[in-house]
Amino acid sequence: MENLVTIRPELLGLATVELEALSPHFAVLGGAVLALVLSVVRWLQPKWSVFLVSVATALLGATLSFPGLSGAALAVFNGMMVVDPYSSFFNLIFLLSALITLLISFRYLDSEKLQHPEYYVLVLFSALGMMLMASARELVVLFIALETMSLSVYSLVSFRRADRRANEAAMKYFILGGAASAIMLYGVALVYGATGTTHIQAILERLASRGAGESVLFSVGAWLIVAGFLFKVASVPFHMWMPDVYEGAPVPITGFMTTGLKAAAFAAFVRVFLSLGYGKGLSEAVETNLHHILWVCAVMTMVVGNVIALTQTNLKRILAYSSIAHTGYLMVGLIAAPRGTEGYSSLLVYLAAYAAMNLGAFIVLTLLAGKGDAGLNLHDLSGISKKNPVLAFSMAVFLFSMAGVPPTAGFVAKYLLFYSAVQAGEVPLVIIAVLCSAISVYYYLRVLVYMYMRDPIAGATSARVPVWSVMALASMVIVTLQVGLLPSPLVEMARKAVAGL
Amino acid sequence: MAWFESHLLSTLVFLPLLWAVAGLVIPGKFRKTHAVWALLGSFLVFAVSLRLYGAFDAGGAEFQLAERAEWLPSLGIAYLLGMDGISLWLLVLTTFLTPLVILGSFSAIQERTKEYYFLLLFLETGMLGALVALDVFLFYVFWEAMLIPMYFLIGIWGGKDRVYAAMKFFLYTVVGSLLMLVAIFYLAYAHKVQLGAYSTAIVDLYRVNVPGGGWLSVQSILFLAFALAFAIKVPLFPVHTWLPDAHVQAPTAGSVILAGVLLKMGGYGFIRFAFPLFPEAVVLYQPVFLGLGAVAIVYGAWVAMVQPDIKKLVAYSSVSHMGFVILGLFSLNSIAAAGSVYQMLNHGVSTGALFLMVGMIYERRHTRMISDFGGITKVMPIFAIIFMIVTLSSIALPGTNGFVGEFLILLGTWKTSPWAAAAAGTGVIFGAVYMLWMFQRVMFGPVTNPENEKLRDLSGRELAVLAPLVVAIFFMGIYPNFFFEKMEPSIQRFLERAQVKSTETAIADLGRN
Amino acid sequence: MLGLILLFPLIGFLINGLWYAVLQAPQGRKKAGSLATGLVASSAIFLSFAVGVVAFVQLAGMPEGARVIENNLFSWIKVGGLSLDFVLRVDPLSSLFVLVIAGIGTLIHVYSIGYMSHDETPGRFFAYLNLFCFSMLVLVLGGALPLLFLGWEGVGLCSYLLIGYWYQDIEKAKAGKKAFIANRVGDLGFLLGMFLIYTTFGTMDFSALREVVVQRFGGMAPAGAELAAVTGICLLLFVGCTGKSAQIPLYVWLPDAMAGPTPVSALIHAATMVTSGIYLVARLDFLYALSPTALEVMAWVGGLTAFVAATIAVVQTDIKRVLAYSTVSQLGYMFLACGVGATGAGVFHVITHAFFKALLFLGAGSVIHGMHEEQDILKMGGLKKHMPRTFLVVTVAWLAICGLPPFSGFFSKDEILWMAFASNQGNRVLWALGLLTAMMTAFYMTRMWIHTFMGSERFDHHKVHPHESPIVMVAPLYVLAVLSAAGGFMGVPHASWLAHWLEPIVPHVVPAEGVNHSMEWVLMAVSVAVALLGMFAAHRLFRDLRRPEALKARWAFIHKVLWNKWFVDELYEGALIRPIGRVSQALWRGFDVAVIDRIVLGFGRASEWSGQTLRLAQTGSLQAYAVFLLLGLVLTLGYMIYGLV
Amino acid sequence: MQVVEPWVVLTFAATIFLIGLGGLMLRRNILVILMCIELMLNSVNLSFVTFSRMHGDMAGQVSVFFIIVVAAAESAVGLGLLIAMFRTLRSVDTDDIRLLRE
Repeated sequence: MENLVTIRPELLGLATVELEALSPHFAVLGGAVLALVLSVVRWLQPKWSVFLVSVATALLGATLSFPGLSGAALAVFNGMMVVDPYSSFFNLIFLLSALITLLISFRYLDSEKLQHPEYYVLVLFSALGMMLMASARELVVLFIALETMSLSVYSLVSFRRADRRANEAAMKYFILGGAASAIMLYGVALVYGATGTTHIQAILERLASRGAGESVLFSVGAWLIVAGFLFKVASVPFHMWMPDVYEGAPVPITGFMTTGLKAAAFAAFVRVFLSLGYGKGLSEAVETNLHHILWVCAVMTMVVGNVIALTQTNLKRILAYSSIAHTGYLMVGLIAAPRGTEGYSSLLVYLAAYAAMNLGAFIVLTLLAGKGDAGLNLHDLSGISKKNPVLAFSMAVFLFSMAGVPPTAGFVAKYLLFYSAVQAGEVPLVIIAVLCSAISVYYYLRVLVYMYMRDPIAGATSARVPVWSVMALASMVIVTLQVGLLPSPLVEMARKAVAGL
Repeated sequence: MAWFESHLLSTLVFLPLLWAVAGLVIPGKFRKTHAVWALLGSFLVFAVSLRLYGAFDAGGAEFQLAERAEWLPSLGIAYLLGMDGISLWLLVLTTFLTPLVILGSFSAIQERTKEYYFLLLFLETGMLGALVALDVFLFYVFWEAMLIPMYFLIGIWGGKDRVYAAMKFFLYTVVGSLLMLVAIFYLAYAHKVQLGAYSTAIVDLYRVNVPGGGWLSVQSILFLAFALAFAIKVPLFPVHTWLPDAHVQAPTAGSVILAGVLLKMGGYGFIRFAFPLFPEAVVLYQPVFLGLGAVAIVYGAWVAMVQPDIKKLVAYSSVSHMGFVILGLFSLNSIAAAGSVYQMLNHGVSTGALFLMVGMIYERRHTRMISDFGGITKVMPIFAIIFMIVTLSSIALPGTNGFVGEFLILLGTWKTSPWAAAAAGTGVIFGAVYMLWMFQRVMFGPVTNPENEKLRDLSGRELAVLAPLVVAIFFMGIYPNFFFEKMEPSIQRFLERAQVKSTETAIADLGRN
Repeated sequence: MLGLILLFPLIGFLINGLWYAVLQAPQGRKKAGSLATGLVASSAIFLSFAVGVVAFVQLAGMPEGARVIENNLFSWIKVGGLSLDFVLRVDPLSSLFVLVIAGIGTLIHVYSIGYMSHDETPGRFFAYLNLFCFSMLVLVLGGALPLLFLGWEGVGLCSYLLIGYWYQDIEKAKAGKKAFIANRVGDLGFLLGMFLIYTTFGTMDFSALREVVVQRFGGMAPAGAELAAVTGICLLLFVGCTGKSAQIPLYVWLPDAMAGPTPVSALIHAATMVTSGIYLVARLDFLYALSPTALEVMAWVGGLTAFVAATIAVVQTDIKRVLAYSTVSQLGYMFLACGVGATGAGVFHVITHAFFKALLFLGAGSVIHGMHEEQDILKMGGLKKHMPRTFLVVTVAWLAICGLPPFSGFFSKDEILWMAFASNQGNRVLWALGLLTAMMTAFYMTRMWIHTFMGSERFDHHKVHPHESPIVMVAPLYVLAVLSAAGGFMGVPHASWLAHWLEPIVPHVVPAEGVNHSMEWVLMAVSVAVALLGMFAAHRLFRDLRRPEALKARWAFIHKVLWNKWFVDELYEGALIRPIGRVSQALWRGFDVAVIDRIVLGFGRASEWSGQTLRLAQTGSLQAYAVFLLLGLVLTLGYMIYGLV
Repeated sequence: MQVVEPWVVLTFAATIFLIGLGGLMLRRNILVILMCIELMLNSVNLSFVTFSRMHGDMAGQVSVFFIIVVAAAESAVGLGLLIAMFRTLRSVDTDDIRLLRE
């Protein structure tokens, strides 16, 4: 009991250098709180004020996290969190996707009569949760960040209160999400039991010293944590919730989930994965078992994702299953990363490219969505190229990018990912991945068939495209093509980010 | 101007795309201006390609007018362009056909002309890029980028079930090239392991020695991956079923470019990548591909005989003609290799002309069924004369371009395996059978169908499209040396790279040639 | 200088061709008359004949051994180890052929002016005719095998165009197609022969080839693999000859080729194109001499063709078909001659045959012209009175073809029969076959002669009133008549100028030792007797028409077989064309669509099916998802622990 | 006083966790499911405390507080969603939320 007495003052104080490093987090927190306050002030027209503040916060956060990209890694809050190029890279992804979601949501909420300011606050809080997850170095802190993000997303999913489908989606997501978090937490507890610490760095040392890698307790705990993450990224055994939730949720939120949520999950997954010693500390037996399980999960994810997408006619569900398929490709990268010379940088590039093309696709979907997200079935899309050529062209770019057809970011990302997988000797896995992406070409192009090669249905009016959305759309198209044609800046950024891990 | 001079290849490749993007400014309803604008662009590109012909000197280095720029240094990927004798002529063929195709589709394409001409020029960029890319990654980017415009051309302006044909075309090629991509990964990594540095430049990859040996050794598997991707494109016998659908459903311009240039990408791929990278596997699989080539020739000819639709007939004739190319390449001697490169050029000219003419009668009668025609010579004599000349070139009559190609290929193949040459030779007979039978049912005989009576003969524009092709047919038939001079050294290097000492020098000492 | 021989017909073709395409072809344009276009064409071929004569005179001036004029126009193909030059070479053999082609060509061009006077597009006809002469001259003057092949397929093309000249009648177009494809089959043999020569001797140039052969084999005959190669070469090239010169397997196209205008039949299917096979054999005589088996095959094929064609000709009623089968038969004779080693006799017969067969065809042409397109000899008769000049000229040709002494036919045919009997490759059976065919030739020619000119007039008068052909058609006939009559004297046995002239190219064949000299005169008498017998039999049989009808009734079956050309066409149709049609239909419907496409679409359907089944797993119930989630967890945990313990 | 073996408490916590998981899968009333999630989180807390006692350091105990806070927040959100659902569906049975399928 005696060590409780001395309260060490330095724990509480925050050095100025730590403040600077954490500036993006504080900016977003401050912005969110300000937005919350403003939402209550009636006379200030909360619809506009909260929107503008949240957009400003997102922009501010993004600009503040730029320096972090090249800075050195700095442990904050006594090692609980770390601010390094890796976390700054992900901060950029989260904040940009939050920004895009906010931009396209404004008009969407008006047309859906859901213009409540809380929406923007929740988006900011979930972005904050993601940022914390990316820089968490301690399992419990990670859990807390995960929950902040998830809780705000649960409520965002059920934002359209009156719609039974939204409620159903939210409830399913909440219950299964809750269960998964509980499972992961139980894993954390077991790992704590086996190694005596929940601090990521410390686990590795304890593993090496205590040789706890062998103990059943640790492996069960480790697997439960990994299972929790697999649920979050919707890998096969745990993917059942995703299509329903994606279909139920409002379109911008689905976009936000596929990009932000998946990126955050993978960010944390990579840190935890390393700490659990995959590739370094773990014993030979456990390593091969984990590799086999992940190998099977990756293959099943790719196959299930691509094959079911073939049968879907609702665009949101198609993109949901395509997101599962892309998780499969990312898992291939994950498995191959430790042994491949490329390491995790191809994973980061893929996440960034995937975020860009997916956000773009969801911008187009938001603009095309009718009342209550109707009008998103394939035959509703026929002839769009005649009505709105710009939307059709950008959708074509995004779809070609998702299919991995060359002059786009998707191709470069897939090239790097599979290239590092081949270097790690995972040739059979890559062949399966390549064949699955061949299947994916079919359902991506089928959307183009409806858009370009069918005549428009009678009376279809061309969707009105507000200025905010055009800006967001243009930026995404430019990013997709730019990374496709000149990938080296992004790749260099990713390599620097990974170096610090 | 100096920049253009030093970056000739880049200008050639990206001029069509930039010109097309500039063309987007013209508002949709000025249909004629789009066409004229695209035509202007394609003439400009043709001029640049002629400049290339001047700049290329046969005796010089292997890859000339090379340009290099860092693209993805961490993976050793560079923006590397270069050109040799073989790719020179394929370039000129592409830039020669595109203006004709654009001129040919003035009247054929009435709606959404802006996108149409944009896609055509984008397609030209893709093709030119693939022909000059010397970096495997860059080649793959252009190789797949070509598919997008062709997919839309077939899909939007095509015939009745164009969507099925476009999708089949796209998927067939994508599956093939994705397997090739895996092989590229393995090769690039092998280069890193063996030679220390990352590089996907084709010249460096030539130096990588991949463990050869048995039928399923690493080198054989890699070779098969490359060969499958290129065989689908050629198309070689078992993987050819996308071609008839794609041709029948594609608009005239689409099928001319498809037959004229896209099929040559397969052959070019073999020459540039599959052969030099995996010489032992080539020698090992030589009998298999010789067999497939001969079968393709006879099979294509036989199936062409029973086609009710002219375009499908010509499509299957392409399968047969391209079978000759494969035969020539896999005979691994310089006569046959030169013959197959020449056959690629011939096929581009004669089959391109055939498709243009089928397009012209389709514009008039909106049907392609042979049974709907008969006695057209009486109604359209000029058309009949040109159609006769093109048919003769297609059945390889001496004096036209077809003969030189097939003669050299058969002569070369005879040295390697007489049986394959004999079997392929029968293709020459069946070629005459199906072409002349089609010609007779369409052109000769009394005018049975009343609608055929009032068909108007070729207009000035249509003549302008066909005239250069007819001239090319005779010029290539009578004076092929014009082409062989520039091509000769590159073919020698190609064969040396395929590590097969050409055997015919031994025979030449025997007697005066 | 040799280039000029080719240049003139080419220029003639271009003038007529472009004139027709640009000015006459488009709708509603005035069509030029046959006189103008005819004159252009005839003058072109005449100039080429003149240059031919000059060349002939130059050759005659040269010393015995080195009679060659050669000029190398340009390098055609130069790639890999192969370099082909467009070299023209004239030597005694080819100069003869040039004279025959250009000479008879000129006569036929002039004749055509008259014949095609009422045709609506004569420009096109004369353009094709000139193109034909150009290709034939290329064939004859070509210094290397590929050039000969260029001419070879060029004449094939022109015969296709000219047979199908009246393209509106689908039957004529079909005949043209049949001719081209039959030739193409032969050409494949030719091609493969050419390749074998290249791989065995390394060159395709005739003089180089001769040097290599002489240097490699010299005196002794080749043995083993080399013999096989040489025999293979000869046989493959002979396949080409059977295609072009209408021998047994591939002769079916010649009778149908009569669908073309008569001058075409005269020029192409009598005098020039069909003899290109003999030219090829004569040109490569030094090779054929090396392989006795090839000569054996050639002799037998020639003999059989002669006999079979003669039997068919006996029963034909269409005047041009009779002449067509007679041509096939005479060609059989020529190959018989080459087969027994007497290539010189073969060439001699080519020349004489060209004279009288062209005359016969043109005579038949003027008969048809006079009888307003009536070709059935049973509906003619008694034209002696109406067309005296044609009658006179055709009689000369008739006597020549039957082989009566003063006329050319006797000398060349007798030479062949004598060589068949006497030379060491020849044998008695072939001689007997030849003799029998000679008798039948006399028989059916006399039959045609009688039916056409003698006997009662069997055409109905008010519809058809025969008239003599204009002078422009008859004049060439007179020239040909003189040539047919006097032509024989250039090859009088034992003092033949022709054999001497061809000496360096085609060595003179000396009869085998066993046979004594006097035998030759005896055989000559025998062959004349046989010819007279044939004529007399025909004369007595066909004096009044009831007797042949009776004969026909009694031997009905044989008549039916002969009338249907031994059912050869039906055989080819049944054995080759229909099965290939069925197989390709099966290949397309069955293999291409059913097998490959089904496999390809199968992949698509398989993934679609698995998609549908997996999709059902998404039941939408929360509990199910939770169960599935837990199941996944338990399974993986079990695997982890299993790994550890 | 008699010391309770740690593994006893751990197995107890594990059983509670399994009960929670089982409840989540079997029961159809969503309220009960929410309770089961709470149950699972509490069993985790128990494990944490035992491990902290075993290792003799305070980290485990501290984490428990965070978990309790998060659990509370989670229940709040969960109940909020449940009320929203009830208002439209008039039922809290999981069988009624079957709209989103395949």
